[in-house]
This record gives sequence, C-alpha cells and structure tokens, in this order.
Amino acid sequence: MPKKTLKSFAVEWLQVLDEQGNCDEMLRPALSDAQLQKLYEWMILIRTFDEKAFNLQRQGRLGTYAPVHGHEATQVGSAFALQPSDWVFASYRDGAVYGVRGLPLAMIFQYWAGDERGMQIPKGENDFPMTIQVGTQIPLAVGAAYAAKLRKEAIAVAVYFGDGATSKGDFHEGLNFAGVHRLPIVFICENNHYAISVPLKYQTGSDTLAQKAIAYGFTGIQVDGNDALGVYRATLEALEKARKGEGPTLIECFTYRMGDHTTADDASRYRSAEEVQIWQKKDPVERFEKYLESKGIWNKSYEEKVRSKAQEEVAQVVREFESLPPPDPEDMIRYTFDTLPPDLAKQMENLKSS
Amino acid sequence: MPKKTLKSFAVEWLQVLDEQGNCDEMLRPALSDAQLQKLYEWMILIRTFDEKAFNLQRQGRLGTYAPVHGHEATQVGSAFALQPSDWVFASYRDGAVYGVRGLPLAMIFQYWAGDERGMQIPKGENDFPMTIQVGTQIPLAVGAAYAAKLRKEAIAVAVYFGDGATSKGDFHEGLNFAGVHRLPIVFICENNHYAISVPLKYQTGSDTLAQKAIAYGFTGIQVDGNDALGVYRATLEALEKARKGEGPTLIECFTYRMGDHTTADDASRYRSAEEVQIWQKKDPVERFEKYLESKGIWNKSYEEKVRSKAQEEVAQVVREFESLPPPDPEDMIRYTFDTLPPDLAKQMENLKSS
Amino acid sequence: MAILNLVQSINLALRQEMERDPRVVLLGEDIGKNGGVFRVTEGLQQKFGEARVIDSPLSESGIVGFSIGMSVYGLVPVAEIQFMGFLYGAMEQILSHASRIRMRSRGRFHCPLVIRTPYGGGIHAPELHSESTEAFFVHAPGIKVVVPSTPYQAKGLLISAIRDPDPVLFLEPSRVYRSIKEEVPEEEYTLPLGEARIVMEGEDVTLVSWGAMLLTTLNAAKQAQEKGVHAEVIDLRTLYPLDTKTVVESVKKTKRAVIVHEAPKTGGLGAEIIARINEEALLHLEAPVERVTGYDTAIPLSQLESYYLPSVNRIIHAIEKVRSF
Amino acid sequence: MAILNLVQSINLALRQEMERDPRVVLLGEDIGKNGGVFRVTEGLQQKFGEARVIDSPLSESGIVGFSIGMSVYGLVPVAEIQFMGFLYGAMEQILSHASRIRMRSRGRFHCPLVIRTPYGGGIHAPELHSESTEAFFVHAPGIKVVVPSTPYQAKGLLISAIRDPDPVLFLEPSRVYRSIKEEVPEEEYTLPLGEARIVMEGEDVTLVSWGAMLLTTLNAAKQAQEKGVHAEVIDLRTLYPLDTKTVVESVKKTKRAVIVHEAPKTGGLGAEIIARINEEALLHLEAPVERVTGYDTAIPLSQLESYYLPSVNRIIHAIEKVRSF
Ligand SMILES: Cc1ncc(C[n+]2csc(CCOP(=O)(O)OP(=O)(O)O)c2C)c(N)n1
Ligand SMILES: Cc1ncc(C[n+]2csc(CCOP(=O)(O)OP(=O)(O)O)c2C)c(N)n1
Ligand SMILES: [Mg+2]
Ligand SMILES: [Mg+2]
Repeated sequence: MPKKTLKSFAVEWLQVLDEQGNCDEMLRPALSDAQLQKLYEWMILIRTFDEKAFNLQRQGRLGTYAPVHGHEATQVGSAFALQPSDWVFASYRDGAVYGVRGLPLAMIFQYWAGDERGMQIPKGENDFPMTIQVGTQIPLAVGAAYAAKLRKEAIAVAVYFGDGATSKGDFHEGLNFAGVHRLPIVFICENNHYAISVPLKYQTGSDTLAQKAIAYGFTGIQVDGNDALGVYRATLEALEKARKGEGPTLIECFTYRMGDHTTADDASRYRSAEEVQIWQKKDPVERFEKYLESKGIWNKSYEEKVRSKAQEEVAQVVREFESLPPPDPEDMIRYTFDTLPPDLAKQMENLKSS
Repeated sequence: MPKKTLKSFAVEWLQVLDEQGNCDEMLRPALSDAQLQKLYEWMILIRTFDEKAFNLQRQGRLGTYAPVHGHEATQVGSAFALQPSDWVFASYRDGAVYGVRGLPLAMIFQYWAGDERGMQIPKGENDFPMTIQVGTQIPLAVGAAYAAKLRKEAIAVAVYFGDGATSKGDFHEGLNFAGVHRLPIVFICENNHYAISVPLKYQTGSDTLAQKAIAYGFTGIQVDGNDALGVYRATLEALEKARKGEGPTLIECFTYRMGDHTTADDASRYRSAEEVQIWQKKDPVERFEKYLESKGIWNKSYEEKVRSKAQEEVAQVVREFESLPPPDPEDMIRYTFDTLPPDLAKQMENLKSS
Repeated sequence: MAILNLVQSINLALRQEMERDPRVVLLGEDIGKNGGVFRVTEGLQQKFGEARVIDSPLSESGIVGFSIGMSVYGLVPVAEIQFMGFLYGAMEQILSHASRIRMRSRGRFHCPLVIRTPYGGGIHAPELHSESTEAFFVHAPGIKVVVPSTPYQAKGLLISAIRDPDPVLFLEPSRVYRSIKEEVPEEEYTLPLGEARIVMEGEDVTLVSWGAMLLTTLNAAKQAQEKGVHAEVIDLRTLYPLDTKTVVESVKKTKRAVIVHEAPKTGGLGAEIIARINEEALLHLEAPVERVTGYDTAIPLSQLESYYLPSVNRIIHAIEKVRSF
Repeated sequence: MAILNLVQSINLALRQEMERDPRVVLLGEDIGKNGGVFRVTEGLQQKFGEARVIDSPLSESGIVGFSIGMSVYGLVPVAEIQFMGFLYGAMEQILSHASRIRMRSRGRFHCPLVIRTPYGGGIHAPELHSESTEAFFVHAPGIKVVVPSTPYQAKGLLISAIRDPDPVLFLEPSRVYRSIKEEVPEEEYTLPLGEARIVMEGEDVTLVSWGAMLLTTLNAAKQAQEKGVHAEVIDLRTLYPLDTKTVVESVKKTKRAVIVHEAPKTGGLGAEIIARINEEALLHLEAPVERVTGYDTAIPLSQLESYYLPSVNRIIHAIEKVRSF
C-alpha cells in the first residue's frame, strides 16, 4: 500500500568492551587507570557481598535476597557516572548501586534481614529507599527531576528498573511526563531477560526495550550491560545531556541475571543450563580483567589482593550487621506520622503493655 | 558518537481524500456509490443528532453530553469497516460509532439523560457500554481479543479512545499485551488534539501518536481523521490483518474536536478562534460532499433530502426518548449481583418503604 | 471579609499558600489555562506561571507519583484529581509510596503532599463522578483525610493540610462548591486537623456527618427541632485521625446517635464510628446507633440519584427510630 | 481422600474446574512454567497449555483488565495477583469495571471473574507482601470477598467462586499455604458463598475471625477453654456478603464478642461487624465488643512483624476484658 513516510526512527547499540575484553578506542571513556581499578574493585566487592548474602540467607540470617550477580557492570558502571548531587531511585536488586553511592553495606544486609532501618538512607546521600513494588519508583523519579528543574539545580536523576517493569503503567506514565517537560532524568533499564520466570518474549512484543523511548519523543539506546565501560559511557553522556537541560534518555542495559530471581526462587524450573552458560561467557568481570590486563594494570596477584580485601571488607560488614541492636517495636508506630494522632498514641500505649 | 544502528522504524501517513475532496485513486477503497452515500448520510445524521443533543442539554433534558462534531469521518468511517461479529469497546464521545453499529439513537439520549438503561446494549450487538473512565476500556478490549483468539473465532476487536487516553497506564498495558500475543485488535485513537483543555504538546513529547506502536512491536499509522475514506481504508486493512491472525494495529486518526469538550466545558477559554477556523476548512463532511459531487452522486437537492430526512429521524428519536418510562428505582439495587445477597435484599426493602 | 463560595475559598487558600511558600506547586488535569473543571484553580497559572501550576498528562497514577517525587525532593505539591472516581488509578502510588515513605525510610524522607479531589453525589454527573469512598483512605495507614463542609472550613483546613508534613487527602464536596456562601476572612488562618466541630447543640440525639451530607443533616436537625427534638450535629471535618472524643462525649450526653454518609453502608466510615461508640460509650446507649447511608451498590446516574443519597426524610426516620427504640 | 495443604487443594480445585469447563482460563505473573511463586498453579500449564494458563506481562492493572475483557467475551478467567499488595495497581479496573459491569449494562454483560491473591502476614516477606486490606473490597459494591482458612474450605469455596456469575476476590492466607494439612475429597464439592461456619461451639464469648487469624484465634480459644472459658469461634469464610445472622445469633447467646483481624484497626472489617452487632443485638451485649487487630500503620518487616500481628496473648487478654467488663 503506497503511503507517505511521516517519521523515521533508529535505535542504536553501544559496546565499548567486547566479550574478549577488546576495547573500541574510539568509544573509550576518559577514565584514569586508578578509576578503572576502582571500578573493578567495586565489581569484585559486590560479587563477594552478593555471595555472602546468599550464604547468610541460607543460614536464616537474612530473609529473601535479590542477587546482583550478572548485573555488576550495569550497576557499578552506571553508578560510577553519577555525581553525589544527582538523585537515585532504584529497586530491590540494586545493591551495587546503593553501595557505590555510599550506603553502608551493612545496612543492605539489615534491610534484607527485615529491619526498616536498613533503608534509613544517611543524610546527604540522595537515594530513595529500594522500591519493592515493581516500576512504581519511576513516576517518583520523574517528579524529583521536575522539582530539580523547577529549582534550577543542575543535577540529574537516575532511575533503575528491570525489563519486567517496562510493562507497568508507571513506566509509561513516568516516561511520558519526562518527555513532555524534557526533564533531567536517565531511565536505566536493567534488561536481564527475565521477570522472575517470565522471559522477555512474554513481557513485550518489541524487539528492544530501548525503542520504547520513541513513544515519548526522546532517545533510547541499547548498551551491552555486561560492558562496564559501555554502560559508564552511555550513562555519563545521558547524565550530562540531562544536566544541560536537553532532556531524558532511556538506556537499556542488555544483560542477564546469573542467579535465581531471589533466594526464594529456583531458576532451573524455567530456564536452561545452556542459556546460562552462554551468558557465563559474557561475564562482565572477566572481560574487564582482560581489558585491564591488556593495559598492564591487572595481574593475578593484584586480583588476589583485590579479592582478599573484598573478603575482609565483607567480613567486617557482616560483623557490623551482626552487632546491630534489634529494632525498637515502637518504631513501627512512631514513623507513621510526624506527630502521632491520639488514636495512634493510644495504640502505642497498648503495644508497650502487650 | 559512532554507534551501530540496531533497528529502524517508520511511521506512515494516509490520506485518500484531501481537504478539497480530491481522491487519490490508487488508495481509494472499493465502496459502491450506494455505500458512499450511506456513509455520507450517516455523517449528516450524526451531525444532526449531535446538534439536537446540545439543544436538549441546554433545555435541561440531557445531562452532560460529549459532542461528536469534527469526529464524523473518524467514527463513521471506521465503524463502516467493522463486521457485526466484530466487537467494539468505545468511550463517551463515540455516539456515531454506537449509532452505526446499531444502538438505537434514543438510547444514547437516554444514557446522557442519566438513565443506565441507555447502555443496556441490545443482545446480538457486540458493543461494550461507553466507558467514562478514560482509557480503562483498552485492557478490556485486549482481553476480549484474547478470548476471541482462544476460541478461534475469526473476528476482530476495535477499541476507540482519545489522544488523552494514550497517557494512561491502561493504554500501555493493553497495547503491550496485544503485542505479545499478536491479538486480533485495532486500536483507534481519535486524536482531536485536546484532552479537555490540555493540548497535545502537554500530553506527550512524541511527534505522532502512531509511533507509540513501535514500543509494542507492531504497526502504527497516522491517517487523516477528517477523511472518511482514509479512515475506512486504514480500519478495513487493520481489521482484515487482525482477523487473519497477523496482529494488532494502532491507527491514529488525526482530527479535531470542533465543539466544546462537553456541554459543561467552554473551549474558548483555552483555544483560539483562529485554530478552530483552520480546522473548519478541513471539515470531514464538506470534503466528502465535494468528492461525491465529483462522482456525480451528490447535489444540493440530494443534500437537502438527506438533511431533512436526518431532521425527521432525529425528531423521531427525540419522541422515542421522551416517551421512555422513568427507570425503576429498584433497578439501582437489582443489578448489583445476579442474586441479591440478604443484606442487599433488606436494603431493597428499605428502599421500597422509604 | 468577603462572602465566598467553596470554590472561591479553596482558590484563595491555594493562592495564599503559593504566595507564602515557593515550594508549593499545583499539578493536575486542566488546572492551568482552564482553571480546573470546577474552576477551583482559576487564575493561579496566570499568577504563578506554568512551572508551578502544571497541566499534567491524563494519568492519575502519574500525577500522584510525580507529586510524591516532588515532595521527596523538597517541594510541597498539591495535586488535583479531577473526580474522586479517578483516584482509584492512583491507589497503588498512594498506598505503596505516599503513605509509607516516612515509615519506610525511618524518617529520612517524608511526603508533605496534598491530594485534592471533588467527591460525592448530587450534581447529576456521569458515571464515576459521584464517588464517595473516603473509607478506603481512612483505613489506609499513613494518610490523613480531611473534608470541609463550608467555605470557611475549607480555607482553614486546606491551609493546615498544605502545611502538614504528611500526606493529606482533601475531599471537596462537589455539591457544595457553589451551593452555599459564607464569610471567609481574607487573612490567613488555620483550622486544626483531627478535630470535629459541633455545629448545633442538642440533648436528644447525636447526628454525625461530613461534607455535603452535613447540610442535609442540618436540615433534618432543624426539621426535628420543629417537632421538639433537639439534635446535636457534629461535622467531623477530619475523617482520619477521627475525633472520637467529641463524638463519644456527645453520645454520652444524648444517648442516641445517627450517622449520615453517602457512601455504601457496608464498610463505610459509619461502621468505624459505631465501633468507637461501642468501645467507649456502650453503656450510655439507649438505642442502636443508626446509619443513614448510600446503598451497597454504585451510586446510580442522575435519574435515580435522589433515591440513593440520604435524604432529610430518611434522617428524620432514623432519628425517630433511635428515639422510639 | 487425600491429605492436602492449602496450595494443593487450590491447585486441585483449579484443575478440576478447568477440566470441567473449557471457558476457565488462568492469567497471572509466573503462573505458567514456574507454577506460580507459591506453586499454586503447578502443572496446570503443562496440562492445559499456554493458551489457557497465561504467563502475563508484569502489570496487575492489565491482568485484571484483560480478565474482565475475557469474561465479557464469555470466558471465566481466574486471575492471580502475586501478592495482595500488588492488587492496588488494579483498583481502578476492579472498581470502575469488574464490580459494575452488570449494573452499567443493566444485565446485558456480567463479569464472572475470580481474582486470587495470597494475603496477610507471618511469612517474613518483603515490604508490601503481607497486606491485608480486605476491608477495601468489602466496602466496594458489586464484588464478593471470600477467604478460606483451611484446605478443605479452600477447595469448596474456590469452586463456588469460579461458578459464581459475579466477580469474586479470593484471598488466600499465605501463612496457611503450607502450614496445615487436612483431608480434602478428590470429588468436586462446593461450599456456599455468604455463609460463615461455627468452628467451635461455646457459650461464654464469641470470637470472629477469618484467614490465618482463625488459627491463632482457635489456639486462643483452646487456651481459654483450659481456664474454663468456652468460646464460640466463627470462621467468616465470606467477608462480603457477610453472614450477619450467624454472628448475631452467636452473640445473642454469648453476650460478648471479640473480633480478630490482621488489618489495621481503624476502618477494618471489625468495625462493620461491630456495627451489625450494634444494629441487631445491642441489648444482648454485656460488654463492648473488642477488636484485636493490627495497628493503624503498615505491617512492618519481619523483625517487628510479630509485634504487629494479633497473638494468642492479645486475644486472651481481650477475652478477659469482655468477660470482666
Ligand atoms: C507491582 C509488582 N508486581 C509484582 C511483583 C512481584 N515481583 C517481584 S520482582 C518481579 C519481577 C521483576 O522483573 P524485572 O522488572 O525484570 O526485574 P528483575 O527482578 O529481573 O531485576 C515480580 C513479578 C512486585 N514486586 N511488584
Ligand atoms: C481516568 C480519567 N481521568 C480523568 C477523566 C476526566 N476526563 C474526561 S474526558 C477527559 C479528556 C479525555 O481526552 P481524550 O482522551 O483526548 O478524549 P476526548 O475527550 O478528546 O475525545 C478527561 C480528563 C476521566 N473521565 N477519566
Ligand atoms: Mg528482569
Ligand atoms: Mg482528545
């Protein structure tokens, strides 16, 4: 049927480090050797932390935990691009983002151990507590970006969510509003190909998640989410664009969840070992090691040092976590309102006496 | 920044009759002269009906009414393409769609006069009652399309909604599900450029609404919504595609609301007379008349006949409407459930005695 | 002192709070250029600009979600939801964020958000434009629910709601918008959240109501008075926190009570009020507390609406019932 | 007769209804290949295919909306919402469509939809995984609310819910899923919606509960019995329509009542039950009805959860209170 083409759109793909650790020098972001090592060290630390969380959960010391494994480059790479003055809204799987941003890791354990104090984000750290309700943090982040713009503060907001979250109305309503006002926000979609057991093909009929940005009139880009430099670069550019008032960006980080959805899940029920193996070969840490090695700033003994330092640090985190006093039952009522209304004050009395 | 293009997309524009009534013969749908005249007669009838509704409202005989004016080609053109076995989910402004589908016009008055019986759709007419809650009918329509597919019934579902509705989560969740299952559904967006007072630029940052389909992996097309033949053609093709199992289509009908949002609105508060005039020149009825005239099946005396027949018909509709007995107060309780639970039965007794 | 209707007094409160506090922003459908479908925000965009009076896209969940985000960032948003029936789309944002940000972050963040919305029947509106589901929000922890019944009340309560550091749902009885006028001071004043007011004193029966139903209740009380029955009429004003004390003290005095609300009876706020009377004044009761309410069905369209809504007659009947028990 | 837990009995009911009626389809997140996060739908996709057991995208509003559309077209959908806290996203669809299709179309269309969702606390789950907001849905007209407390109850009630021509919210107490087992007949049977059951007879006090709280309540009743107090324990089973008769008759006999639920106290279903006792048995009461409930705040995470949920001790204390009034 001969019709006139009204509009054309394209979605791009970005990769800086390939699966073998080869770097596209044209695209390499300007990071010093020290910074590169720092990035590496964070990925190792988070992986160590993640393993410990799993063990603690199996020992009954944590409740459900949602592992980061596989998302290290996505989370650490993007969080590295953020300024402390930027704001972050993220979800349950974003332990590494919170860690890099400065949340004491013991608080993450504390939170997953069923203690709300773990999300009492330290003053000065501009991070909203982890959202459990999938996708609902997106409109909040957009509202914060609006507030920043209104107040003429040259910061950006980053909001993290999964592939599953893109199906929720909140995703749509949030991105749409951001598009209307060209807000300073970066939408970071961690596409790990599953929402619990539901594979991407049952999540959406679109070939990429990045192309969903077209619906809102701004750019979407797909980046290799296992490539820390690609993620860093894409995020950095999107943040700068945002801070300059040039509007939002959707970044789809193409990655994979190596572990179970949470400690309550058994991924072998719904995906094959072969599929996992394919992604094992794309491991974000390994390729980063190869790259650092090629630059002469990684070798086995450095690696060992990094790993044992991470072990020590996590051991220390566990000690901190274990020395935390139990929460005060009254806190459960205390934080309902700024000032307790009479009813609640009476309920507080009942609680004390029960 | 040199990156690889991953995917490209295009959105097309369709117009068969231009503003002067010139027809693109390549694109002309196969409609007989009698069918063309029928289409025309419906547009006149609806316009007459619409004016009467306005008058009745001003006389206090109807409550709020949402006029069709401006949407005649969009609604009549698309409804003409439907088969009786197809299903329709539509909204408060879609009087013409319901009319063409077979709902007695008196029932539309009845409904707007505050009597639910007006939406007691006759058995055999596959139309869901008008939805007031903007956009919420979209997931319902998608569910019905799923049911049709499951039952292997070769029908299609058409769902009508406005430009404002595209901002709602329901739009997103509905189109997404339809994309996953490639359902037999046609999404007909009546883009009249306003959601009450909110102009399109504050509704979304995207240049077209048609491009929103890209997010869901299927085709979106923009059609001149004041061109009955264009709308008819686009709808017909999309319906056939749907019935053949080739999935959904989003049709953006580019049109304009000539009247106030509803009888409770005053559009002069938020849009200029000049803007309205520009669209006056694109009137769907006038260009259709010119086209019919060029085909030799329209002249002034035919027009007059059509108009006076429409007047008579609408007068008859008003008589029918006015002879309707008032609703039974017990109906308000009766239809809450199939069988009234004891509480409600008791409340029914109280109602009778109060 | 000007004589204002409810629309004007709310407009005045919004204007004054926006002047006073640059953090206050308004967000909603059609609230800007159009001044709101009820004209409550008339003139405010002209005065404060598009950045502070925002015409939002059509998405209630979004409106509430964005507002929460703004509030977390330090603004004080006043969101308008066009009709209470459209608030349902925002329930997830209200229940999973607005009402629990303070708890979840153990005080690091809080949510000084006001959601304004017209509610209730009697305006012959289309479907879902006459909802009155205040009971949902009273049951939801972490959010206050305020209902003014007159222009004077509205201004003072809204200013308090805006200054409250926690989320407040502010329900505006649409039937009252233009139906009554009264003196409203130009200068700013606040009325306390959580305190009911006694509108009429009496010894024979306590009538509890709020919003548009207060006016119907007052009419019934006046009619009863003509027959020598002295009703005490309470305007709850705040539904959560509920002013149990005022209600219970009145019932202890009158020994009889009738509660009037438009929402369906089952699970409506009337039940909670009865439960509290039961808890604190059971032995004083000389008759079961009566509820005059909507029926357990959706409020019908205009032709049947008057059968649904509590009427003076139904209230009088209930008063007779509690007195003749 | 097999000994089944709650998960298994619900699975059995679903399987049998799907076998019996080809119109029954299941829809929800992770219900297919994964068999549901609680494994309630285990094996059903294998048996009935992907077209009838649908792994949906992550959108609760969508799930409910699609299901409504399916039901209008003639299917009988049973939607699973993964946890009750995620149902809030679907409130608009429930309140503006599911519950009013019959009214709106004056009987032309109706909505034979079942929404199943685990609810309640005690499983040490993350935030919003322990909600218990049944009162919202009891207040919403046009939808029934059913809560099984044991495996036997669950099968019979779910079959009734699926066969009911109107929408039913079916709340599954997640704490009970695997904690008790009992005999569940293989053959199909139904249990009536709208009828409570007396689980334990007694003369001294009436205890009313449902869901997981029934078990705690029964434990309290047994403990009370050891001290010579004979409680009558009622399992409501259906929260709307509420079986007032069974409750009121029991209270007329025992003259005292305690209601136990996990939801926050204010505006919880306990209030409605008290209101009905007030209306129909006021003069029989010898003490104010007591409510043992959650506090008026969100249920906390696991470390404080046990302080929030009604305990045997709190129930015993309430029994003592109504007896010593
Ligand atoms: C609104 C909502 N619905 C359902 C859930 C249950 N749930 C938790 S995580 C999850 C999958 C999320 O998938 P995705 O967005 O891809 O993030 P991922 O876990 O893969 O990082 C689901 C369904 C939830 N937490 N919130
Ligand atoms: C969910 C919801 N929000 C708000 C409204 C109030 N309202 C009625 S029509 C309308 C504008 C709809 O605009 P659009 O979708 O473009 O349709 P149009 O009226 O222009 O045909 C609004 C905001 C509503 N009915 N439903
Ligand atoms: Mg995922
Ligand atoms: Mg429009």
